[in-house]
Amino acid sequence: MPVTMPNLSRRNFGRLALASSAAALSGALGAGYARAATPKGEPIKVGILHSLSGTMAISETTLKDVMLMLIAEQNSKGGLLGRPLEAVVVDPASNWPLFAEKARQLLSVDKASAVFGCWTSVSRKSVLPVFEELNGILFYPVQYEGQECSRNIFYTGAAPNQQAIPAVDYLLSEAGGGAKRFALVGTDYIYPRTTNQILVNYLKSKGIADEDIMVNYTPFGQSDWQTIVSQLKAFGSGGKKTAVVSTINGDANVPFYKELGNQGISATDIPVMAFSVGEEELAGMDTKPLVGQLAAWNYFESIETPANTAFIKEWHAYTKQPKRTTNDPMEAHYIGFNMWVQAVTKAGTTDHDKVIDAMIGIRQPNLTGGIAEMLPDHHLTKPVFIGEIQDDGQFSVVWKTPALVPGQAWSPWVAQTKDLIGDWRKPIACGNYNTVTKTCLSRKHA
Amino acid sequence: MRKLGLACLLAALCLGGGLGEASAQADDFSGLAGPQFEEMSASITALAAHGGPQGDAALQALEDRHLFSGADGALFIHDGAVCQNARTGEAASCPEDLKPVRLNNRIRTVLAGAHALRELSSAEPDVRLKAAQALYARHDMTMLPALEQAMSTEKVPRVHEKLMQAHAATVLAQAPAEGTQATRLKAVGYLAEVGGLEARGLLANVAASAVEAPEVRHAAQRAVSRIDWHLRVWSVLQNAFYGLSYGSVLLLAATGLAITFGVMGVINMAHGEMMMIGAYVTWLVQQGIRMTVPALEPIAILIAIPVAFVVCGGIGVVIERSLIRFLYGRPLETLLATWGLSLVLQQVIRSVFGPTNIAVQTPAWLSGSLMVGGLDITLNRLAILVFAGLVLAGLMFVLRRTTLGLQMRAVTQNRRMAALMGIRTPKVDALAFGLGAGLAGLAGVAVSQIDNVSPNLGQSYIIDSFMVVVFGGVGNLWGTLAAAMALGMGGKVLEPTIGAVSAKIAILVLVIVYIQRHPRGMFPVRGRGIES
Amino acid sequence: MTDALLLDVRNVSVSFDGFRAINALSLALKAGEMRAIVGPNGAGKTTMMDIITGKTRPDSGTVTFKGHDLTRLDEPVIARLGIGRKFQKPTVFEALTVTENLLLSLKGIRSPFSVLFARESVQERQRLAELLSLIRLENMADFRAGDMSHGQKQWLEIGMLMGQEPDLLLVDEPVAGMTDAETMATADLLREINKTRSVVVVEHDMDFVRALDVPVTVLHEGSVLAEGTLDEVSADPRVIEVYLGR
Amino acid sequence: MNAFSGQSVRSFKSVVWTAGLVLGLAVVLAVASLLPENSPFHVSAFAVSLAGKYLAYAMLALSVDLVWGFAGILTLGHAAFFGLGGYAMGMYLMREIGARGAYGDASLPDFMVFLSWKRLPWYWWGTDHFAWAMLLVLVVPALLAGIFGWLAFRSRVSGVYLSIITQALTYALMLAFFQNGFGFGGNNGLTDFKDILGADLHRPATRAVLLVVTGGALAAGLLASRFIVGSRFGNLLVAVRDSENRTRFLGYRPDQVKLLVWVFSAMLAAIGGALYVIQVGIINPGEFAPANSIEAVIWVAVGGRGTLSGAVLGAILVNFGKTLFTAWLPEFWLYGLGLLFIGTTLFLPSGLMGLWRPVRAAPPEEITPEVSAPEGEHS
Repeated sequence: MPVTMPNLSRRNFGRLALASSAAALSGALGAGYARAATPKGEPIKVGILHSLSGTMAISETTLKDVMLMLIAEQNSKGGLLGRPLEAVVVDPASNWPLFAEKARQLLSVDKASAVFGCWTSVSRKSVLPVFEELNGILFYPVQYEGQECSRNIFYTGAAPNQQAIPAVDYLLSEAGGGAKRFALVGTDYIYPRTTNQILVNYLKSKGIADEDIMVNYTPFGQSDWQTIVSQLKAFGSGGKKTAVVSTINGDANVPFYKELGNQGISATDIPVMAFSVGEEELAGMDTKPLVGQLAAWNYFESIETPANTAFIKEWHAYTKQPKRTTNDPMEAHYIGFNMWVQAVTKAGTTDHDKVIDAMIGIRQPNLTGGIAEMLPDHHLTKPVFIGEIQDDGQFSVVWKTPALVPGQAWSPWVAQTKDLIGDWRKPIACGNYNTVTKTCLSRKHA
Repeated sequence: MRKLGLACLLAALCLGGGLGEASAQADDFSGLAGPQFEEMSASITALAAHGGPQGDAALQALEDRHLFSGADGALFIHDGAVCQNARTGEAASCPEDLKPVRLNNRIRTVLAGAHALRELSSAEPDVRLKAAQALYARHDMTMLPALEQAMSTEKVPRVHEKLMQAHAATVLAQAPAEGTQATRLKAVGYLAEVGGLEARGLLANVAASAVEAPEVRHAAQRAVSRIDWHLRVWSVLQNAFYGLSYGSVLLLAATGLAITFGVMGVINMAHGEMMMIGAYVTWLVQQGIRMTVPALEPIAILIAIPVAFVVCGGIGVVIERSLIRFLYGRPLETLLATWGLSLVLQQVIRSVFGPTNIAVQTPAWLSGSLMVGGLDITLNRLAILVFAGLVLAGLMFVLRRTTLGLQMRAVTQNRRMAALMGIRTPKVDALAFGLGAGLAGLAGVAVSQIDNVSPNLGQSYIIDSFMVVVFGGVGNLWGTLAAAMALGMGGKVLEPTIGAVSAKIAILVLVIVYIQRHPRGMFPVRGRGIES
Repeated sequence: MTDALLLDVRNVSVSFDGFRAINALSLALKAGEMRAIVGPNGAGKTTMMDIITGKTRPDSGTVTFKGHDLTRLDEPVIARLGIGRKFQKPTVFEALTVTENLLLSLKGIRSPFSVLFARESVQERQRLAELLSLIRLENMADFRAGDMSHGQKQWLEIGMLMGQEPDLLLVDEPVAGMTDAETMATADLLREINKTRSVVVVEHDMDFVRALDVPVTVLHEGSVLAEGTLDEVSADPRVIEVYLGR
Repeated sequence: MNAFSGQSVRSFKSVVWTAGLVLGLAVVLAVASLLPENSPFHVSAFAVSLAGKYLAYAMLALSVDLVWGFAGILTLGHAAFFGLGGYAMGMYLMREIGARGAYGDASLPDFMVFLSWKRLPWYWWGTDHFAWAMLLVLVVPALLAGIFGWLAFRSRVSGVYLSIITQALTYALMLAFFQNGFGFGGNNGLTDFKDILGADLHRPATRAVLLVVTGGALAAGLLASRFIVGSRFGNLLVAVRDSENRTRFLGYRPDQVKLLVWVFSAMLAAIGGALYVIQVGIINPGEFAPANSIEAVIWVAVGGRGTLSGAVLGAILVNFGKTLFTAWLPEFWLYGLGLLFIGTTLFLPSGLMGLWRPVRAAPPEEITPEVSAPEGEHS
């Protein structure tokens, strides 16, 4: 991408006058600008907050690229409000405090009209206070644990009820093999913890007994799965059909599946339903032993719709890599970006408050069919697909929800939050509104 | 909102498989063409039962994913070049718009069953044995008649044995009916002998079921407790194996350090990156071979071993000549410099191969596992265990029996004297460091078979390997071996009880404390010699 | 008090990995005495010093100094009891100036905290002056010790020993690598020191030992071979055998 | 004649200047940040938080220099103390949120509610009192450092061995804090702080004050360190570094000497960590990552080890560079950092400070593993 130093405005010179502080600032201003400008006028800045180095670069680099593509495309369509869009790319380097710092930079120094970014929950948690303080707009494209509803964040990924619950429904169903025992295996961080908490309650409500539910957590980057896999094997030989629900974080998956394969556990014996394994991860695995293993997403590259085919074609053209995969978070960004464009057009301004209000109710077609709608709790309506891994590293869809599933910020399956909803429309205008006591928790004390 | 969720979930339960309508003509085959998984499984069972040779061919093709469906339910077997009509078997020209017939796990299961049934009537005893084994694991009611039929005709004792077991399992898997007591009791006896997790599962169900006749139930309970005892014994051995294999990975990762750090006193923080490069080399070799001589693909991994050693060794020499040699006698500076180097190497790999994981293939002969009694020994782990042993032995040989080894030890003991005796110390240093790096490369090859290969690979091993070397006692290969195995075993013994993370922490703390009591590790090189 | 034993080493033995470095060694030293210890390499001279200064624990035997059993104590305590040791290779704090080196050696403050808040007293100043003149380095007071010549370092180290005000000095090959002039000067210096303190000198250089003109103990294979004046011992056939026999 | 004539005091003049400069800078920035937006001298909140971060890091660097530059202990685990200090502060800030969390639970921090914990674990007791939390900031790291150091120095673990176990220490801490069961929010750590001592953390005034406090703390740290290394104790420290045995035969206890400075340095790092967390707004196990500790060492190396001012200088420069690069040429940041490590060790052994003034006590030749083992340099 073309990198140009920012042009110093009068105010910046003033800052420069201030010896050392100016140093820090001009540094901060040295944000990389990827210009794709054709339309005239003061450019509208779009922040891209994805790690380009460090451990998360694996997943996030792609999202940066897709954003650049979408922005370039929008500019070629004449920009927004007749003004060019300008991407401001920064690298939080997989360092959570750095996420907060860069977010502050994007909002207060670059005055970004919207920011697209974050992958891990912790990075989102780390920038959330910044976005609320500076009243920015963040589009968060990854499936996550829910239990959050900020006015300044739009959650374009799946909430647990848009991925985890339908996935388990499938496993319980006849088609899915009618599992009676469940092993919930995950990496020890917030997303698996919450998801499993929700799933355990949900499974119990489906009449699964405690002794038929096994929960296990492993550290990040766990590479020696021998013991755990053998435990799963033993657990699965209880005479009841057993399924594994995996919230294992990206990197640890390869050794996990390898161990499964080697210990002779095939998808037909004990199917593994993964929530964090997408096309991108499969690209890094030898998928032969994985054939038949499952994943639940709201998007699969293999789904054949005109929109999706076109998107993939454009992606390959833009990256000049005819094999480069697409995945669920990319679609989330696609939807989020187009919704934002609509909202800005509708509001006729990039003013954050106006845009935030305009966002609710915006409708944008999914790449995989159906219409995504921005709900009052800043989550989307999404279709849910179950895919089986094929030996060509793609998923083949074996099941989908008949209707679109509306995202729930707060899970009804967690005691503390079953009465909470998010609704940013007036008069409620609250992220954690208790429908029973009719009070807004955050406002009650603030 | 909640309502909607409920609705979709109800729908989920009633609705199976994709959308679309069944195909026009209705025969045993038509199910395969349609997208409805129910119909598909129906026709599979039908074809398996009375599909004739064409049916078998079709099913086989389906398993091999060579079966394609065309417009209006036409079916084709398209195997590379040749293309034939699945129904008739006569050669045909495949139309353009062929779609591979999709499978899902349920279909695969049914298919496997059908396959087993087909093979029951094979002429090959071994094939029949495999089939019986499969049916034993499936214990599916519908197979019962076929099983009994096979049992009556089977001549080969071992196959017959297996069939009996399969029959027993199948019987027990069903709810008890009137007058089946005797058979069930016999079945319990059978499974008790077979043992293993599978049998235990079935027996446990029997033992727990209320409708079961008392004596059957008690027999089952006794059987379960006996099997449990066996399993416990085996699980101890199993853990021991896990410990060994984990230890062997640590050992491989550490031997290189044992040279650079232990013998040369150079702290090479880029050691992990050398492993990483080794893994990438493995991948490159595999890709190269796939493109040039696909025939050799299965042994690509073996070819990768020397290549990785040479490449990493070479890089090692370059590093030593261009960086390390300026820092001798300043281990802590070396530490910083090599750490910087590791950052650069990572970023280089990231820029060249991209930040994402790459898929290193595991050859067929390295995947899967072999059962030794109740022991489940995974082949790749076994291979690594052996490999580690060979590497260590080789290293011992080099150090003890070759001039390089002799010179290395001479240089480390008294550099000046060695130089005076005409040993070209710079050359020795370079070679020694190269050797260390090369060993890291070998470790990389091994690791590529069990772990994911990304630019971050090295990071996850560096601390562990240093722990091993220090814990074992610097400059002592036997110490390294002992330490690696001790840490591996320790980790694996603790893991089942306190969990993976706590186990790792516990090990670290133990090592820290141990080092502080015995600052020179388990096998210190003692005496006045090294002091003065 | 004079002929009371200051240091009493009783059949001490120690071995490293089977090699017996010291074998039933006994050595007695009266207060105010100076003793020279000679012996071929590997005779156990240095190891003996290690044992006395608490660096090495003997496998058996006792070492008593002013009534304390040294085998139970470690280096700092023994040093504080009044045993100073000079290494073969001059070891001074190269990064510090001569004065700083001496100041650290001065008897007295030792615990880290009191060192932290210690301020230089008048007495200390006087002692420093004395020491500087004793070791003839007045004009180099502010030199970094690292920048000085080998001989000067040797002397500085001796000065530091004096700073400790020990009752017993263990001096390991003080004249190694010195010019003849320096050697003789050093001999004078040691005799000077011996007026107030007991001294044990380990040395190869026979001229130096003769110059010292003190009783000599010959060590061989970790135990005492002979004792007496230099002339006596050098007449001893076993000694001759040991020295000339190789 | 003054006993610490020679280089000692003269070479530490710069420290006083640095201290003054740091404090001055902090004050100027703080004031400037309070000016109206349109004023040419206005400084954005972003710059203030950046400055705050740099200064906190500088404190970490200072603590590393104290042990590495003067006691010769190359610590690869100082982030452990930095992080612990941070967590202690984080606990307090977490409690300050009170019922304003997403679940509106007054007694439990959000992440505990969410793991459906019923009551506060004992180690969280009293953390709602600022004073107690501050005590923890100092005591916990000091305790850890004390125990660790006591064991290590007493059994004469030195050189590379020490470096490696310090690294293991921080690594173990990282793993421990990653666990959600551990009671510190797991991977997410502690975040979404609202205010400190009732002052809203998001108000510019609060930020300004915090920056000044940080500057002050750093200045104080510098002066305290200068007092230590400039005193006779400083000489003793150098003596221990260069010839531990000699000091022992002089009747000193090197282990105690090291321990004293080690613990002090740990506390310094902890304070840095505490100030860091307030201004950065999040603390999580990532702070314990071994890489961070090693990076801190390179800051010192770049600035010039054994100079105190150099540590501060290095920390600020390197992190400023990081800010620039990660925003400007993200892909090249790691190259930059890596080459910095190599270049410094090869061509700039005494750091930037070495460029214009001979540093007191050129970095000593560390002894190789064999000899750095206990009862080390013996003649």
